[in-house]
Amino acid sequence: MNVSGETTVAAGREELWAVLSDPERLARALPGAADVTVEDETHFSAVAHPITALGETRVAMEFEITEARPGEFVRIAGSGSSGENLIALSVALTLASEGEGTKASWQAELFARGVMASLLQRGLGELLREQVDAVLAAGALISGAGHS
Amino acid sequence: MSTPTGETTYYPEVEQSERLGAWSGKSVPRKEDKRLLKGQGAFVDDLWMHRQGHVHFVRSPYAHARIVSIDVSRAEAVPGVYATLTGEEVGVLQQPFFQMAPEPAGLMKDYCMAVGKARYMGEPVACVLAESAELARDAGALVEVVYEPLEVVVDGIATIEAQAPVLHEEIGSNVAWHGLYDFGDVDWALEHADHVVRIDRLHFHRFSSTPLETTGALVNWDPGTGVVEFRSNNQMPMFAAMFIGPAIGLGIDHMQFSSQDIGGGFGIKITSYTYLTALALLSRKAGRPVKWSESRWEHLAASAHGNERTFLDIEVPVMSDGTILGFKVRAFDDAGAYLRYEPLGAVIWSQVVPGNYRFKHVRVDYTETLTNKCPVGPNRGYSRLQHLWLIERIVDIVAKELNFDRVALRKLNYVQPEEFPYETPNGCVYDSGDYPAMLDLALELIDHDAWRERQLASAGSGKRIGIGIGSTLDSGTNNFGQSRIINSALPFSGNGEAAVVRLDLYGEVTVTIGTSPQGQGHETTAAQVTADILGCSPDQVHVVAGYNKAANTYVGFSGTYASQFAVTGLGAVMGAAERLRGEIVKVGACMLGAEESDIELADGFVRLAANPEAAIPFIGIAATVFANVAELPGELADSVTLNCRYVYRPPFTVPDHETKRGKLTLTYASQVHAAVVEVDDETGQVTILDYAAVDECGRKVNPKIVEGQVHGATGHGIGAALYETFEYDGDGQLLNATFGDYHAATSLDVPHIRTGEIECPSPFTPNGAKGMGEGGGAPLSTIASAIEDALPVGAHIVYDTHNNSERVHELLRSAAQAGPRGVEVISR
Amino acid sequence: MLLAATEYVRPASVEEALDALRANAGARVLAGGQTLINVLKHRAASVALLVDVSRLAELRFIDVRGDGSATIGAATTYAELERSAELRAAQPVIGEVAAGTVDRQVRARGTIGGNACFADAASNYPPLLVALDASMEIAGPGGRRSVPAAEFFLGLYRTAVEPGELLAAITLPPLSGAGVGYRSLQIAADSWALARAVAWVRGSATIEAARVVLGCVAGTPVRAAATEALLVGGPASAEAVSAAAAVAGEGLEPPSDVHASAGYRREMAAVMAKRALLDAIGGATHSQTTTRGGG
Amino acid sequence: MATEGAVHAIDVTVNGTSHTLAVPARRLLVHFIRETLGLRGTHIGCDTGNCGACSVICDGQLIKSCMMLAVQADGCEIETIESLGEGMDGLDPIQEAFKEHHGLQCGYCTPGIVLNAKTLLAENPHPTEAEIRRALKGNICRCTGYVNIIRSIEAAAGAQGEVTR
Repeated sequence: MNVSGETTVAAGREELWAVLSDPERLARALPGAADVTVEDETHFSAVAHPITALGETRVAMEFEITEARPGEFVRIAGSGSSGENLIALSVALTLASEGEGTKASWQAELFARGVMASLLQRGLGELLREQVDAVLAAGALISGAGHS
Repeated sequence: MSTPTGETTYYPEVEQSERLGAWSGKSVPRKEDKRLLKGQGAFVDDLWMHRQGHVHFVRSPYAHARIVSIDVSRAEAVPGVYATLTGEEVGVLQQPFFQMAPEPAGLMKDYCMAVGKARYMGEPVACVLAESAELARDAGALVEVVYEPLEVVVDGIATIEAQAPVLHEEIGSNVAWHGLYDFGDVDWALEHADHVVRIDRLHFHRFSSTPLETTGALVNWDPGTGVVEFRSNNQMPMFAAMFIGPAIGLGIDHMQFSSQDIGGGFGIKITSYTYLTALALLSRKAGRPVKWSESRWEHLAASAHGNERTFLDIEVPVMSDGTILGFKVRAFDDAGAYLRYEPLGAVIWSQVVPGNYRFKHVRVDYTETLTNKCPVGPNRGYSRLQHLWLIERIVDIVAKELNFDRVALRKLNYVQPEEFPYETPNGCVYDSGDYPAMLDLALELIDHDAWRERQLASAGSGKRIGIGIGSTLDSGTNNFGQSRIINSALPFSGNGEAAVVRLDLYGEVTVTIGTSPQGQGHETTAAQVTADILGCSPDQVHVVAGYNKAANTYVGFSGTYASQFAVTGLGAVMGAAERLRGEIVKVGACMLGAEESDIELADGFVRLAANPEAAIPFIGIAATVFANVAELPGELADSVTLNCRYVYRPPFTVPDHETKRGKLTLTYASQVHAAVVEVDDETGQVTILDYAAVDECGRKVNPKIVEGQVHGATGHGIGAALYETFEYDGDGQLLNATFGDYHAATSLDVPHIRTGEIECPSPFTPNGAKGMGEGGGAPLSTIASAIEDALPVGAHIVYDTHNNSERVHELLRSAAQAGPRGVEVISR
Repeated sequence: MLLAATEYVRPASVEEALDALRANAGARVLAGGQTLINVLKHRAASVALLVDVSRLAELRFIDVRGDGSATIGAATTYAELERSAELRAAQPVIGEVAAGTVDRQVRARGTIGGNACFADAASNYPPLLVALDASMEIAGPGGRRSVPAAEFFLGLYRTAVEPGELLAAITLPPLSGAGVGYRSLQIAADSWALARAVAWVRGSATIEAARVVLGCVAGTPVRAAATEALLVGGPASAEAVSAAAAVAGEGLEPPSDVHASAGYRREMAAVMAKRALLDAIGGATHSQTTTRGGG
Repeated sequence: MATEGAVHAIDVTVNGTSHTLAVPARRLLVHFIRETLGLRGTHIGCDTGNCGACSVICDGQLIKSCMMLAVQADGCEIETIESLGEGMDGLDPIQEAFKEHHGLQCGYCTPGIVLNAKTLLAENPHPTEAEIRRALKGNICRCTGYVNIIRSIEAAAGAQGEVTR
């Protein structure tokens, strides 16, 4: 499925981009990420533990920064598994300065495979939207621009 | 009412038994019910064996992927895990399953688990055997499978285009079968018709009757004897054996099948042989009995689905008086990823080429295709209901476009009562029926005229009323020779069923049959006809519950499918009971010192018709033959067994492969349904306000059981028409993998169903009965018809069998958009 | 289907429950279990410790006060809400929605607090609680705090209940003559909702105050602000509320699924809003509960 | 992962017999009834609490035993289909009505539906057809189209002495 969104965070465009294109810092921006391993300047893996009212979900993901244009664009691809299900996504973020802050517009393509494709078909898009917003908010903090 | 004069020009004279009547024809309460009501049924998940292990299947989350590697080491390391089995091993241990398709599709290599490649989401790639089911699932999560995803194709028509990914390299394309069915002269008809109605596209969706009990089995490969015991809920074991045996090198004598109570089948449990094969291999590897119970999501994603079919470029020649000459169409049937009963569906629809109508010219260019979806299997109304829905859509659309009254148009074109037995353009013979009378009765049951008035009165109220009609056929007792129409090399023809009726040591009458019932009440109806023939009460007849290959008799066709029990099953029971009766009379006459012609059987006694006091109870006959035999003359003692087997054989010949003509089925039960729906103008939500089902199935053995089958088939049709569908996304993921998203119709969804009675005995069967139970999918036609009737002028035609609120909402809106309506009329 | 290994404890008091939740980060509250146990069966999420509060009297009560306000313990079952005569008198819609929730088996065990905390977009109580301006009482290590329903639902499956806390009770202000309408469009006669609207309207001839809340269209219940703005100060007439409802779906990005596209959900949200509003100004202090789902 | 975790001792009375047994937390009540106690009349049909084949009576209320953990039944009184009718062969009036009116076919959903009818008639001795349909909503039957199930329940209600509707 395709999901898109737009968020403005109180962080400089260059600084935010620097976080999003740096596996080490990007991994730290993932909500509840653990066991982070940075392989090189474009690849890292992490176990995400998004916690909802449903309980804790363990998603082992491998990420790759597949495309990056300094200061303005980054495309992050991720794939991983949660139990008997697979998740694959590709998020393209375009950054534009907006006053002191940065407006991030993003489009994502999301695949869920396994029984989850049916079980979470109403929710996955919304969950991804929340995750991306959380990453951007955390990214803004990490970029040293204080809180949004 | 049809008079069966001249039926001998179609089939040899059938003598109908005069003994039936004391019990058959009556709604005798079912013998099965006590145990089922008390929770004493024995369903497959209720069975267990010493040392059994529990099985969990690891399934592909991809719809199409190469399997790079499978690592089971972590799973096998779990304490309590007995064994694992992977597709890689299966590729060595199993020969590909026998294929009924001719080459190239016949070259398909189908295994019990994915070998090298997974071709639909949910396909098993490995399985784990452990001491508990919980543990097996835990360990299953540790099986590491590396997949290389491949391009996915889910569209049943696009899949045969050049750029589509090929599922089975050995076939070289995604075409499973193609053939032209051309009867009469449709080109001449289109040329000479006053009007030609052209319909762009009609789509029959994927669904399943989803039995409430999922598939399961307890399988034990006995290392000592080499006999493999399959305790399962497979509903056609002899068919399953035909696939399992050659695949893993087992003779029929080394396969023991049994089932007692089966929690619904509807055809979906015919193709479970793939799982039975995997379980047999796992049992041999582990040296243990293995038990598997399918979860609901596994059942929905990876058991079997009903056939999905798309009809393109439909052209219908119509005369100005309303006579419909026939039609031509291109049909694409989507078989899913493998052919496990297919391509039989590619011929079975032709049992009902003209539906209930006198169409003379029909051309169907039929293609069956392969896609990355769950393989299809026979589902209630199998392959005929798709075609019958097409025909009913054609009739309604012709009526609407050419301003004919739908009722009058049907009556004009129906096969008329006096025309039975009626030969169709492809040589099938409709045995009997009275469709106009059934239609009148159905309309009377819903009070058609009153609803027409309310329909007018409701204009502008925001609630639109629609009235629908559906006329269909339930062809029963297949001639398996029709398989030669799709593959001339197939060695099947005719049909039959076997039964044994015996008088046991203490005078008990015991019946065994080759069928494997799933709720159709065979124990009861078999007891009714046996009681009639032996002059006793059904309570004195013990019909052995369920199927057991070692104890029951069988033939290659044995099983419960294709609306045929009342003809083949009871035909066999009647034949065997008659033979037993003959022996009882012989022995009784000897013991009473009378002529056989002086003997009558009544109340469980053999007695002199002239002097009922001179009587011997059945036990006296049995005790003499089995334990006091010296009192009988030797030649008599040698000639009776009191253990009588009979095989009923319908009078079929082999259909012609070239012309695709032949007698494909023996009986034609018919259905005419009528419904009133209310459509919410703002939401598109459909509510059924009234529903009537008039089903005709010849002479009824047990009217209550017949009515129950009508209710059930109607419930399935209504569920499919409005709520139940299997939809895949472009990635081949099933979006209805639970009963939440696959909305099985509830008590609030299925309305009260009025039923009407018309009886047209079949001249071709020994008891005048026609098989029934599958129904012809009349509700699918009826609901589509009713929704279309509710739509505003100028709306698009109802083009799909499945019409949820959003689709109906689109149809409602289409009227205002003045876009294409999916139909055009060319008049001369 | 079979659950993954987990642990279970049945505390004797809310205090003990909070201790258990604090002691184990992987702990989750188990009330009726009519959703959570399904989630565990599908192994969609893992729970290390189930803290069963379903029997705690402290969480299972219905307290209706003279002014028509009511406080309901979070572990009160749908069946109890359905049966409560006082509630029917003071806050009829609560019991009517309960009476229509899923089926009688689920109603025997499912709880209003569980429904709220699960916070599924199709759950039937969240939009109602927002429309009624309920306040949600959350118990935590530091005692209890109250959160307005409008601020309780943070996102799909996420609420203001923090780790280590639990929802204790729900307090409903008096209806004081306000009309309430509750409408859902469902799959089949009575299954999951595809679109849902709840309308709360005060004022007879003229609408003095209105809350219109939509369900099934986002991760949380959504106030139809534009509709509310058009309503307030306007006549309580069918024409006026219909016109106001027409804009209810604007700007929404509802989910798409196999049952309904985003566009259809958006359009149906407006239709349900209109019907809920008509019910509400019909003066009925309760909904026409042709409306079910969630749970 | 493969650990069962601690087992919990539970006291549960099933069909009048009290059992004190240890169960792992993850054990569903339906598996406890079927596997541990060997009462196979309670069935499993869907895994998601939609079908009601696993319905049993818990402290007088109809519940789905696949939506409850065995540990949660501690101290509860459970009635399963095996509790109805005298001895091995006796049918109670509701069961008789189902037999008389052909209210079952394959029989898989039947135990849950009979228990549903039992609790319904206890709460509402004279339900209308609409009330019966609403009560049955949580029990899916794939064979009967519900028509004869409703007839059977109406007849059972009638047999209780007064007319239905």
